[in-house]
Amino acid sequence: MPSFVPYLIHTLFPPDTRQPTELGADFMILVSGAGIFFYLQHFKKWKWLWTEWLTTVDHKKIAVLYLVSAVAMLFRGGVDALMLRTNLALPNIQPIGAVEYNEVFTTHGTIMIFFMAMPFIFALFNAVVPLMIGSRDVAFPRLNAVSFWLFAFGALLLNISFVIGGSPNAGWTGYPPLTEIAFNPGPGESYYFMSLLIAGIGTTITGINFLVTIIRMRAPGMTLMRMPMFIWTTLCTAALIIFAFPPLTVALGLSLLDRTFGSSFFTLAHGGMPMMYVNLFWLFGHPEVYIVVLPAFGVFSEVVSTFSGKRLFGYTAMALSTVAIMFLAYGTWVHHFFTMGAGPSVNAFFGLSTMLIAIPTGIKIFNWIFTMWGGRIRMTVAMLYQLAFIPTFVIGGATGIMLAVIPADYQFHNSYFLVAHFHNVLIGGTLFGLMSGLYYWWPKMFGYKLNERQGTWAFWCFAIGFWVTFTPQYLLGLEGMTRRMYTYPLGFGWHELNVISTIGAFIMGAGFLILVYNIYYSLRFQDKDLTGDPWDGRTLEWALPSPVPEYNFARIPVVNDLDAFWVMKQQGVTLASSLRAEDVRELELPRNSGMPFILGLGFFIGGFGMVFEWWPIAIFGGLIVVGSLVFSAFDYNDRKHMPAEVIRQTEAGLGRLQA
Amino acid sequence: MLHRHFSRKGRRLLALAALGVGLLVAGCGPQYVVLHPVGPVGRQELSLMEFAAIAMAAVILIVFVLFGTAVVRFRDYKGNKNPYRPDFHDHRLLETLWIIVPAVILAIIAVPTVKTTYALAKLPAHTDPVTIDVTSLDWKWLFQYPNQKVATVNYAVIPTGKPVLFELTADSPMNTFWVPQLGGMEYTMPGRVLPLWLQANKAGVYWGHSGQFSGVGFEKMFFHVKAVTPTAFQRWASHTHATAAPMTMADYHRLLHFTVVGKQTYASYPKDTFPSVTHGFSLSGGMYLLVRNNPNRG
Amino acid sequence: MSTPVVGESQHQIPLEFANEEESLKITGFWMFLMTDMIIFASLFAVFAVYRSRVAAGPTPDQLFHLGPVILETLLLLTSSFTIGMAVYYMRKDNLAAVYGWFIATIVLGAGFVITEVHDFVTYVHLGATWHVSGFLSGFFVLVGTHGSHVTFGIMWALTLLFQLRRRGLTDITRRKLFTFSLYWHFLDIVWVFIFTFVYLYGKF
Amino acid sequence: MSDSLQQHESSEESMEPGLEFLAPKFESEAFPWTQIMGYVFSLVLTFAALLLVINHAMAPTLLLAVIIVLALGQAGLQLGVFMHLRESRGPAWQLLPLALAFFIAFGLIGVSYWIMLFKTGVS
Ligand code: HEA
Ligand code: HEA
Ligand code: CUA
Ligand SMILES: [Cu+2]
Repeated sequence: MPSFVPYLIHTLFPPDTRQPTELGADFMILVSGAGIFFYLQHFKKWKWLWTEWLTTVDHKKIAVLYLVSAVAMLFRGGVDALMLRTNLALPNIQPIGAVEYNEVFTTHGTIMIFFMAMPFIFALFNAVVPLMIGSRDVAFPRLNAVSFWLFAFGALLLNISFVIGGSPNAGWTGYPPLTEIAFNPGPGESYYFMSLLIAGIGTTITGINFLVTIIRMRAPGMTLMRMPMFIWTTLCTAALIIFAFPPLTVALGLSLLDRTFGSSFFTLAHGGMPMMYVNLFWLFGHPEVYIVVLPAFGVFSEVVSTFSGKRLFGYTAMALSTVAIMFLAYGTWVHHFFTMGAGPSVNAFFGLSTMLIAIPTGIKIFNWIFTMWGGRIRMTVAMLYQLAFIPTFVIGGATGIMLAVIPADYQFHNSYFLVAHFHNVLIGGTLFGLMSGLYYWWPKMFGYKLNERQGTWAFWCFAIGFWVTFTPQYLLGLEGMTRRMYTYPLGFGWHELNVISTIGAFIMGAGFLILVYNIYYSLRFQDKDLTGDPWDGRTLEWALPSPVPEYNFARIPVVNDLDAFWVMKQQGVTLASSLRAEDVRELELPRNSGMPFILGLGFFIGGFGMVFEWWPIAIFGGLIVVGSLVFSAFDYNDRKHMPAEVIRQTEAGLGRLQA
Repeated sequence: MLHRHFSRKGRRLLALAALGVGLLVAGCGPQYVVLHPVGPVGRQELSLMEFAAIAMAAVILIVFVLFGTAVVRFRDYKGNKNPYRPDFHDHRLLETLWIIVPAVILAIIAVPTVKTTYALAKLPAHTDPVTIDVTSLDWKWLFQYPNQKVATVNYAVIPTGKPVLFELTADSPMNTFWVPQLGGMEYTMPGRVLPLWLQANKAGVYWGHSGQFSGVGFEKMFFHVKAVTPTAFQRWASHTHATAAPMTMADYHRLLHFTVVGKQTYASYPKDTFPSVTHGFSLSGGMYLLVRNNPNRG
Repeated sequence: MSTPVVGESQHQIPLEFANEEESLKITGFWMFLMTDMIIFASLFAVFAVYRSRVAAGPTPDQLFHLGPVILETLLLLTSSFTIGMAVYYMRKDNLAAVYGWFIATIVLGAGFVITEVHDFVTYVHLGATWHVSGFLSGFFVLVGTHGSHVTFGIMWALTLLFQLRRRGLTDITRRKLFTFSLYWHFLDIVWVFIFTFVYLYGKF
Repeated sequence: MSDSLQQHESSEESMEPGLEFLAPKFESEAFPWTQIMGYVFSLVLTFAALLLVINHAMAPTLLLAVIIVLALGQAGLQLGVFMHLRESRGPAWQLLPLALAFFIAFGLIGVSYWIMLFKTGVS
């Protein structure tokens, strides 16, 4: 079909994707894809891949899947960031041109928020939430897998846009009318909307899943006020997700309708109103930034009390302030568009509501400090991140308050001051929190610690690199440099600070490389942790062996106090020392299923068809989706039995069964 | 006495850092445009900024002192004599304190914030402002003077010492209109006219830029605002009206193309190119004819 | 399989709640309904803002005819009642009655969808497509989203009917019927707001 | 007999102080009176709104308020009568999120509308 082929090539690989960087990316993808393929083929691992990973519904394995994707996406987003910084290092140098730069900052923001931070958070949720509350799994194990595959295929869809068809290029916020078909022909923005829609559905399901898990499946005796702080933050994050993602879904969906089916929501003509998109986006977007920071707060609360050897200071206030942040998060979204002329009353209202958030956040900051007060601080890598977090986040929060000062925001809006603010909280808050959690829970997930010395090096690179990168950006904002410029002329005095900032970015990059090496090195050389409790932990997950057996708890523990495991250790009755053979009963566990994977694939194919408006493919994907749903409606065989004997043997093998 | 050492080194570092920041900010050159406003709007915004910055510095200081002390005193090393108090995990007074103090600080910031917000929303009384209609186009700025009848592209002339009312709209994706030395920005949005008043008290040329990304030519959306004395302004307007070429509808349509252009001056302009209340909000641009030669892609 | 609930309330707990896992799914379904509620709220917000942005198209008053809308409302309210009856009889273990009321629900729902589609087709024939104005975009998407929820519900109900026939009233099918009824009543609530805020308010 | 995912039995033991209002309530009746009355009331509420509007019974703003109140009544009716709002195994946890959802839903509609009114100051 010769006439068909050029069309395909032109659509899938339009001229602007034939640039050196993108061809390089193509090449790398091909090489690594082929590498993976041959590895699997050579070692006959296909079956292993399918039964152990692609069909798994075990929350601990799903956690690993999330973690791997998140680190990969951190790499992708980080490489994007380095490209941005390279372009901006000096005035009027353009290693990449405007077209590509726009694609790069768009994917950088989108990937970092949706495909790095979110899955990283879900990795931690999945890895420890059921363990911490003393439960055998999440409420809906199969839906949990569905969430992951929707996320994964959504991420894949966005990532292939770089090499097939063209990337989105209107910022992570995707404001219309710039995203309308009139200004943005080609598949890029459709990729953005489609992939976020798909991943967003998965995220919403995750929110529901963890909300129900936490409110319904806590171990006996674990009342609300005995929940570890990480559970509190997970609970509030889940609630935030449930109420924040729907507006995003609507905003994305309506944009897609505008682009593909000619409706008139955000168009220039026909009574369309772009600002409504902005409104809906930030109705989601502001809660979103707390969605990514609350779990980090949770991690820090666990880490600080563990490594200070003290109970969390002001537990009740900590729990209530989390809830307060959750509530307030819904009421501040307009601060992202103070400059859209909604009038002084609207602005004043939202300025004040924004400032209010400082109070519960401050409560947390002070409680962390006073948790350390009178403790004995062990300087592990997880704790180092915590220590770097407090000053960094306070400064980021303080500049946030300056942005909330409405007339000041008229000057700060969309300048590099803003860029510096949000990296300050996103890196100093979220990323540091995730790193802390990574080092803290790694032994629980994999059974060995990450090397602490290398971890410390990576930490210093991240921390120092961070300050070198983003302090100058505050000043750049005061010099009037606006964001999303692919280059800038000489003569504004912007170049000095930009050079410094770029250097800092590369220091962070070095930190990332050390981190990757650290993971590789630790996998090969670190000793196994046999205790299951390498940090002298306080919460229930440390009561289990590492890695945790499939059924988590041979017998569900009874909780009598906050820091349940700590109390048990004090009283000398741990799970390990008290399990008798007759306590072990047969269990029912969720059975693996290929449905989630197929469903995700269906969404992916359908989404791809939508992006290129190839309707047969879109319909085909839709049919796969419907088919998997119908299949699971009729599938009553979703559990499996695990005989008591198997569990006894496992526990005995771990030395945890009394003779 | 490990912690002594640490804190002395820390103090020295702190001093160095403070010096660095101080040099950058206090001795800041003219490139710090936000810090060098030339009109009342920018000045009010700056003074609020400074006020908030001072308050925030206080907050940061408090946190840093507490934090530094905790870290220095309670690290886990052999021979640490500071008391280990694992049951110190509640303190009613302290916890009330760190609700009240931030609340007070916030209240102190909030009051002038709200006041200034309302103040900036109103034109100063007893002044007749010069009105300039601003339309952001891909990727250029069109300035139209409804009273002087002239139009310019990518630069505007304003009188000093008088408030200028900019009426902002867009016949393109959104941008923001920002002249840092005059004051803060506001969006230009299709289908909506937003007012923004600014004033220059000193003659001079001030650069402006768009703050909202709007496609590949966005970086080129610099423009200049030239503030001259009111008489010079009048002279400029009438001179332009008399000598420059008029803008035709065809000219306007050419401006709508996705291009970057230099400065332009017109003696007059077709009405209907700026949405007026009587005309509803429809520009006569006809954007949709221009889809094909869009350079946003490749 | 189902774990008994301790204490006094055991005999009162309907079977769909009696199984811990099935009851988790009911809680989960409530949470899902909340997300859906926010979706509809967002669409209502869009509609509220776009109501007057009619561009060159018709205004709500010119467009709407209340006749078909009243019919739709009657059908949906009645179907909400019938599914309530189905759940009532489910708790009485009366499978035949469940069938009857459940099938009635499906039929009424189908009637609703048909009327609505017919109504939409009329509008489109008048030239009132969603391309014409922000108002029409908001209208079609808000009402259409509800309509497609109902359509989806009908398909779901059909699969459920099939399961009921194969398995009778087990704890799982009961739970499924119960969640379906929640879904259906929820759509009824949304419709009442559409009826009020879109159609009735359109006639002011 | 085997354990399910979750071993512990719940309901009243996990009712924490202050959360008693979440205690579940199950309904059962010999004849479906509640359902029938619910149906009748839902019709009444709907047609009341309809008649008010057709007859332009009051000033527009007031009328809008009244019909929205009627719709809210209808929502309460459906939730209470048909949706077995308070039923649950263990505490009726859906109540809190539901209240939050209503709050957010109406808040977002109302506030979005307020924002888009553009009461911009400069005149
Ligand atoms: C993790 C993410 C995160 C977090 C936690 C925050 C936290 C805050 N943010 Fe930030 N923000 C972003 C991510 C985040 N932000 C992003 C991504 C954007 C831009 C998006 C884009 O446009 O692309 C943004 C943009 C943004 C804006 C819009 C600016 C503009 O576009 O013009 C504003 C304005 O008000 C703002 C304010 C705040 C405030 C007040 C907080 C507060 O929550 C901070 C509270 C914390 C403290 C204040 C410090 C600790 C408190 C104490 C020690 C107590 C004492 C303190 C006082 C008395 C003040 N943020
Ligand atoms: C969690 C979120 C997150 C994180 C972690 C980061 C991390 C970083 N960001 Fe990002 N950023 C955003 C979220 C985030 N960002 C968002 C939301 C935007 C707005 C986008 C928009 O405008 O729409 C943004 C925008 C943004 C801009 C503004 C672009 C513009 O407006 O023109 C800049 C510029 O300096 C920047 C820089 C950086 C840097 C240097 C890092 C560093 O921390 C990165 C560190 C690097 C790595 C971790 C990996 C390094 C990789 C290697 C070492 C591999 C090297 C190998 C090869 C090169 C083959 N970011
Ligand atoms: Cu010069 Cu400040
Ligand atoms: Cu925000």
